[in-house]
Amino acid sequence: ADELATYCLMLGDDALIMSHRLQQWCTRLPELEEEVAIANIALDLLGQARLLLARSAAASGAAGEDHLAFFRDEHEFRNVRLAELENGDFGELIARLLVFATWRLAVFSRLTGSPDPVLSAIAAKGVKELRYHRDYVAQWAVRLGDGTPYSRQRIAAGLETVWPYVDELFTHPVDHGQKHPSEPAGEVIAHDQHGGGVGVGIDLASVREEFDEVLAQVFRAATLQIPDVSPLPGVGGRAGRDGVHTEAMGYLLAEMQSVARAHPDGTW
Amino acid sequence: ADELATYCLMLGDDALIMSHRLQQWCTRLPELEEEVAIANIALDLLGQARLLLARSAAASGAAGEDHLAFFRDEHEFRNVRLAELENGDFGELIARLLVFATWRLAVFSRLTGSPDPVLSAIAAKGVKELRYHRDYVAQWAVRLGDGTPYSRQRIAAGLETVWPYVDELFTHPVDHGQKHPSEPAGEVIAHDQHGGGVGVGIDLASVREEFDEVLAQVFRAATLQIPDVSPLPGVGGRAGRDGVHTEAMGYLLAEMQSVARAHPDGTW
Amino acid sequence: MTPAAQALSEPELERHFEQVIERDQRIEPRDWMPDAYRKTLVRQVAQHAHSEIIGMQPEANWITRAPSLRRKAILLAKVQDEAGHGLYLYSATETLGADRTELTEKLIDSKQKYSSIFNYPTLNFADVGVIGWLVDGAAICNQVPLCRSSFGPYARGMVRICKEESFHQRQGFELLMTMMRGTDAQRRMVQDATDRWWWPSLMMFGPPDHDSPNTAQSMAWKIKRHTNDELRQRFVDMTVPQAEALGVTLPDPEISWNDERGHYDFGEIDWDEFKQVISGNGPCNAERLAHRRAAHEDGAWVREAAAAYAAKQHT
Amino acid sequence: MTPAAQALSEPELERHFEQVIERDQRIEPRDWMPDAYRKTLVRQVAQHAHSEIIGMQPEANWITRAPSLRRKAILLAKVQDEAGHGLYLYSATETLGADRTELTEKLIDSKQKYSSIFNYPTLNFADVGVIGWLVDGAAICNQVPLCRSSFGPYARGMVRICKEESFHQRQGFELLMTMMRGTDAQRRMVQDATDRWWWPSLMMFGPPDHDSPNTAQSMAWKIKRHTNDELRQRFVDMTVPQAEALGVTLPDPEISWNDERGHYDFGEIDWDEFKQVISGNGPCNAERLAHRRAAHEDGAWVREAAAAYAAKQHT
Repeated sequence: ADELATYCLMLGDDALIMSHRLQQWCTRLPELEEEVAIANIALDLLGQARLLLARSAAASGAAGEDHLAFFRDEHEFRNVRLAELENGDFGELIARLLVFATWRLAVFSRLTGSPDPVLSAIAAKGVKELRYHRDYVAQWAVRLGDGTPYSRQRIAAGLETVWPYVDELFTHPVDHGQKHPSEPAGEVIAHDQHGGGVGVGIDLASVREEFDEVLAQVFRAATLQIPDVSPLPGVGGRAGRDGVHTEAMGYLLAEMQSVARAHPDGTW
Repeated sequence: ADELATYCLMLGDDALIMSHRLQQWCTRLPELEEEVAIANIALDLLGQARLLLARSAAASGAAGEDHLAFFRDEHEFRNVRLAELENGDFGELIARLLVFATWRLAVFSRLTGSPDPVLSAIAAKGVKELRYHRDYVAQWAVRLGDGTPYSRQRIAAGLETVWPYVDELFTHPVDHGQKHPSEPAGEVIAHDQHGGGVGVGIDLASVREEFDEVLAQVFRAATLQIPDVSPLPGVGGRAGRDGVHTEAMGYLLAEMQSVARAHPDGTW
Repeated sequence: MTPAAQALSEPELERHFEQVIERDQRIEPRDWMPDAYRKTLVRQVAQHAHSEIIGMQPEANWITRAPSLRRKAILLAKVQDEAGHGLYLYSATETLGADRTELTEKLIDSKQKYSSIFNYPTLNFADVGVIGWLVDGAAICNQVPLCRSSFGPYARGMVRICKEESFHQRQGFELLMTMMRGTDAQRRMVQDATDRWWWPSLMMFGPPDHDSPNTAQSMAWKIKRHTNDELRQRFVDMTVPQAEALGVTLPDPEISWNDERGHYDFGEIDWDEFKQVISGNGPCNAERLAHRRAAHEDGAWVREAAAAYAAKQHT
Repeated sequence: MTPAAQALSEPELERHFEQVIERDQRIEPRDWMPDAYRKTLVRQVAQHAHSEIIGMQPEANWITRAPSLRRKAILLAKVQDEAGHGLYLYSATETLGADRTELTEKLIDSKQKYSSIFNYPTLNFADVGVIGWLVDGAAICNQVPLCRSSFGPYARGMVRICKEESFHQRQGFELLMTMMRGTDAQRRMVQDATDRWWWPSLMMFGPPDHDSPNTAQSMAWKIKRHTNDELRQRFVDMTVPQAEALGVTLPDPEISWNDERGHYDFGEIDWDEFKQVISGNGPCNAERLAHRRAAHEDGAWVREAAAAYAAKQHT
């Protein structure tokens, strides 16, 4: 149950925080079609976040989705740092969302086979949404990469900004069920390092190959290169999955939680 | 006591919120000399805010300065909207601070004669600080106005941004001791519309003339014009002094109050 | 213009147009129509489209801070709907020969207007509910009759839009109901928001009839079906009981039922404020336009890239 | 170069320089000095200046969110002091013929370094206290001996800077003491911050002596007075009892008093991490430089305006 709670929290927080960054794009996009599409992606991710946080709360006995979203402190959030980065321009948006949706679709596709029926159902619903997200951003990546010299420069700069955060997508929390790199990959985790129960998630490292292949295809169509930048280290080996975030996260949470915390007894 | 509390709250909130905007400039200024000077002005205003909020709390029986700063909601803040505007570029910074310091120096000069000995002492200390602030920004206004064509454009744009907020500086809260325009100006208010006690502040409208004269001098030296823009109305006649702010204020407070509110029982 | 239409003389065309209007039938884009009708309609529909787009701003202001995930989703979906309405309405103008980009430029150059209501700030989360209740409520009063607009695409658009607006209005009211059952601070928020939005909502219906010179022609063309004051009265009559049900006080001591008229009386609107706001001097006019302008300008390179890419695909 | 100096031959000048060093007297800017000494010194002082300026960022990150007005004022004053130190140190480099603008450009082009410690993020308000306690503590260990640097302006600057750093260190410790007396959540914050900053603080003293090739020459010139490992040990010996007084656990199970050595033993530092961070791959290197670069570039027009205005005044 502990493993399930943490697993759902990770994936739920990714969606919640990424959705927040997309929400901040509302009313700022280049075209109305993009307003509709980005709001739609933000809504889908918010919906995934709600289901996953609720599942996590049920598994851990915590209060519900709103308690998790609005009354946890920064170090309790388990999202990858990619999700929390401050927004840049439209090139950065597309670059980040391309990475995020490609990775998440690969993860969700496999999670449809999770032994936890709730998680598996959430994944099945999410796959349809994420496939649309990925295709939408891949099309934009191609348009920008193969559009004008300036747009090419912007999408390349965006990729350079987000690429240091890519490796973290394939890691687990240091303290929770991290798999040793030498173990066979790609299967639903069938062990729990805490010794209780059957594994519910997949080893995130197992989707790296699929991720690389899909992106290679998109990059080819977009005439773009994988950026030559180093992965961003954590602090003492700990990063987003361990609750060690970037300096952007505190400001994000201060904004997101401000009304809920000003009225802790409020009903909405 | 009610009048004194409100009066000190107004002037204290102005300083607190303006200081916050200056704090956000830290590490972002064009030269180290400006880092030192702007931090210094932010510190002076923060010091004024602390004294004034403490005086307000003492007069109203409220908890102290930190309670007022961190646990009031937006509609309880009495600062003018000029103070809370989102930061722009260095031209906007200088324009805003020029208006703010010139106005506040004029107000504080007269408040040295307040019958409240604490307020009068706060004013006497503040006058020295504000004179430095005003002279510092006036020099920059002249450098920018009479510097390069671009800097002239930036300071002019900054003035255009802040000018709609100028009229509000000379008003009182709608519900508290507002003076009718036809009454003689310039004296320490010797009446309290609530009927209790002797007035402690000055009629803010009374410093308009001095404000206009000082700025006319600076504008002449800077070869700049007073912007031709309309004053920004409030909502139904209510503005910052009445707790009716701009959309920027909520974000400012969410950030400023986030740590204090996450730890309401904390000691710092 | 269809070949059949080309065969007719201008007076014949005009008579045909007037007959269609008279019989409460629809004018369709390819039909002949008087230039003035076309122009008025483009302006009307464009203003409506602009209002949807500018109207996203005050509400989007609270998406990231919504205090529950359910309310966040509702608000985000609502703002998305508004973008959808804008898109739909700009398309309707395009059937009349207008161009979306040109209209957007007219908006950001202050050459075309949008609803005055969006020039007020949203200052607490209850504003989201009050906008749903009062602003969408007023919009519905204005728009339901337009489902019978003589111009087909606009009339059909209004059917869809009104349906969604009613949904938004109910959601807003439901938020306020929930907040009124909450803490004292929440009730205070609702009252505060009501105090700020009530009068501006009444102004949404436009100037009083004696000061609304274009109303007669628009009504004759059936692109407007009731006068401003009629619609305003309808809104007040609908809203006063809702305020009572909610437990908030409308900020107008003169509101009282008039048995003789069969309507609620209400106080005098501050028309000076209205004129200031529609002439650009409301509390948020500059901010709303600057925001829209920045989004449009920041997005220029993206639109250019899309165009360049599309051009490459066709060669 | 003074006329007297000009009269001397190079070997004579060199002997004079060495005698000054040997007698623990000061080299002053106008004195003759070997090129390598000058270059090494410019690099050393510039790195220190850069560290003060970059070091403002992690702390400034919490000014607007400080949870009491007193702490806000203390933090703001501290960050201001760092700007003052930077200014002072850049002036010292200018006495050696360097140029502040050029040095700033070397910084933002990654051609000169700054202390590795500032490439870690500040993640909760206790970080402010821990930076005062550990980072300023380590800086003081490093800098107190430099008050006896052979180069006069730097030595004198160090006296003033060390005084202010000690003040900051005490303030940081006092904040942590206060927080440890507060709520469980506050104590957790202090422990969390300690866990994150402890090892990076030890790295502030630079590579181990066997891997520090320039140390010997710098010590001979008396612009460095102790080896990295000596200073690191001094810091550990000073800090372990402070951690006990505070009630936090240092994240190193190997820390224990060694009676024989008369020092605390401690665990092995992760030198790979250190090398990564100094070669640009720490958690915040890119961010810190991008921030500094943006401030510098955004300010270009302001500096140009000031120069243009000054030029007008002289004509």
